[in-house]
Amino acid sequence: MLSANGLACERGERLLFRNLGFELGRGEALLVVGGNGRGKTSLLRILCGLSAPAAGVVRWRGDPLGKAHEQYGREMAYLGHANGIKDDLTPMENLRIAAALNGRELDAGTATAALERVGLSRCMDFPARVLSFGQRRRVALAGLMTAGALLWILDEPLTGLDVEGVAMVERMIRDHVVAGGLAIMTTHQPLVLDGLTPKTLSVGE
Amino acid sequence: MNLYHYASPSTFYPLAGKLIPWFAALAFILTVVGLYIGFFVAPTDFQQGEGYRIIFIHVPAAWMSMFIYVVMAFWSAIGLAWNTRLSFVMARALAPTGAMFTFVALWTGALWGKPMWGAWWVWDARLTSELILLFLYVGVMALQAAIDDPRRADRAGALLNLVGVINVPIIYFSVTWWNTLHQGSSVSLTRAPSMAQTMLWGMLIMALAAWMYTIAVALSRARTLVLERERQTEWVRAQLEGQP
Amino acid sequence: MIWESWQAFWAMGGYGLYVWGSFGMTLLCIAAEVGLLRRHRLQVWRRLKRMKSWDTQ
Amino acid sequence: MLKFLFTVIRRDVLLAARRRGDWLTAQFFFVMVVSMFPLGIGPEPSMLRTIGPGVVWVAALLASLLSLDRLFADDYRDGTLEQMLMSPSPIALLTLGKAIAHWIINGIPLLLIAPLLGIQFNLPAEALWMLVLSLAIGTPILSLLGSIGAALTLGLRGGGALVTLLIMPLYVPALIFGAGAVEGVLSGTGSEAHLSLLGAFLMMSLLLAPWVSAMALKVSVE
Repeated sequence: MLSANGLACERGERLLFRNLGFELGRGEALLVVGGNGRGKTSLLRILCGLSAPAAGVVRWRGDPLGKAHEQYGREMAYLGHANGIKDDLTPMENLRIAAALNGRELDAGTATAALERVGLSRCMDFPARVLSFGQRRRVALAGLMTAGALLWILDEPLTGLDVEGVAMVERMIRDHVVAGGLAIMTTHQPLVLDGLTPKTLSVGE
Repeated sequence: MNLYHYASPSTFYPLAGKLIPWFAALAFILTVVGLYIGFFVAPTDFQQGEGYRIIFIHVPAAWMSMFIYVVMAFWSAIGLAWNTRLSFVMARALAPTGAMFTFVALWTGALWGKPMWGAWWVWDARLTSELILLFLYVGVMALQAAIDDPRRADRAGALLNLVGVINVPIIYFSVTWWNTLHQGSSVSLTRAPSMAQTMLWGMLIMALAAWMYTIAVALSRARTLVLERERQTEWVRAQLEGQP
Repeated sequence: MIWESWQAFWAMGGYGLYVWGSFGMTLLCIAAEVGLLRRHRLQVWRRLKRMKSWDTQ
Repeated sequence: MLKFLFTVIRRDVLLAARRRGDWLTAQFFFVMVVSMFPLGIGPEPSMLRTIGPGVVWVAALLASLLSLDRLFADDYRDGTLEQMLMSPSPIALLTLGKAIAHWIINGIPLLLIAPLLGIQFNLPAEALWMLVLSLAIGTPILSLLGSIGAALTLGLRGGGALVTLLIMPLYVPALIFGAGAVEGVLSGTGSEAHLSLLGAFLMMSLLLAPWVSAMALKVSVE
């Protein structure tokens, strides 16, 4: 479903990687590995369509990303270093506005359920400003669940989470992939996905 | 042999190196001829006396300031459309020279205005437009200087340049309109009362000299930019063995 | 020859300050641009050479 | 499509409502800049009437620029901008919505304050109406063109001053036509031509600016 061919990426004048390619189908996960500064985040941003590769092409359902913008926007969800939530809005407002921007209606019940699942049932009505870093990360994860996307692209999803939070993310990813979804992620921490071995792709030398 | 061949930095660099002396020499010869016509052949103007001789520098500079902005926009558009790195380099290499000519046009305009209008600065439509053009040049250069990543700097500068070039006619129109409403007609700088044939020739030759100068300087600046950007490549390393 | 003497030429019929002020500033600008260009080029050249010698070591 | 546009606008207005301090700063900036002029020039009524329209218009340019550098910067910092760029809707709609929201938040209050400031400058009633009308047509141009500058300077050092440098020259036609319309009332030469030119400039900005700032955003976020 998602395929990448001959990808290359330059930062400044430095060539981060080149001739990178992979195929990912339904029910498959891809773990991108590589040390700091090797271009993992750059690769994920290319896969999201946020930046253009110096060479190569990314295809979703056979169409290059530039052409598939609308469909890809609906079927892909990205969680980056920044959480992508507004500090002045409550977690609930954050989820509902994010959904509306993606062209979906999200009713209060579903949003509440998602926030409860990530363990935020007590802080639903506070502005996100007063939440801790880990809690804000959880809001972003709840957003990921309610996005209803087929492809998840996760950049360091485990940062800032406690042990219980890490287990929750692992469970989330596993459930998503087992249900036929696709997931691409990077992580510096060990990631245990019960009964599921992700493909790996190493970036840089 | 196709266009892409010349668009490759490794071909451009030595080619530009060979061309620069020729354009510089042409600029020099044309300047000498133009100045000779301007100072020794063109007759004294019966209205403005010898003071009108400033047009031999003012008018070509004003033309160049506008031409260069349009040429920059042309390279910017090519760069954005076909993603050719050399076009961005050319657009960037032209900007300082364009700003320089704009400044010269303003300076000579002021020096001409003083004896003609009795003031160093008059809010004349042309001078005002020229001033705003200088601001546009400064904007593009400031934006490019503020961005560290050359790829982003190129594209951002090109976009601003294109927006500017769409706006220039509107700005010029609005300023002219504003000027006619506020002060009626005044002595126009560029319309010398009795444009003798020789004056026209002098001006055209000086303008041509300015073109040649611009090409030489822009190519030279582009060469330095190319050298900096391609420093990782083999051919630049080979070049560094020689003389600057 | 339209000028009676060199003095008349430099005086420009009383407009000397304006005419030579214009041409002088233009010359200054061009000299400055060419000078800066040359200096920048030499700087870049020297820097790249230094970087290259680091690489080969 | 339209739903996306409305969501973007509603979201920005909601966020501005949660941060009223920032919003008030821009409005007071406008009032203060205008009030400084009589102090610097002197209280002579006929003189004030002559410079009034121009002063109010220049202050409006400055006030809109003051709030522009944050147009995309806040969303860029917390990652919501990326999320919006990846939404299924065209990016030009996002930039259009952002510009409209900026106008609602910063432009409309200017329209409401401007007549009060006009009175300080001794403008007659017809001129006050024309001032509001010209600002009503002109301030959307400021937001639209400004969004280009905000997108180009996203995440750069000294973004605010840089936006001013880039965008101020582009504002010249709006300033001339806008202040000229009020001037036309004062001098009795009529304002229709000015207003229609201002309207044409608005149409052009409306058609082009969202595309350009969408491209600029893509360049800046990469």
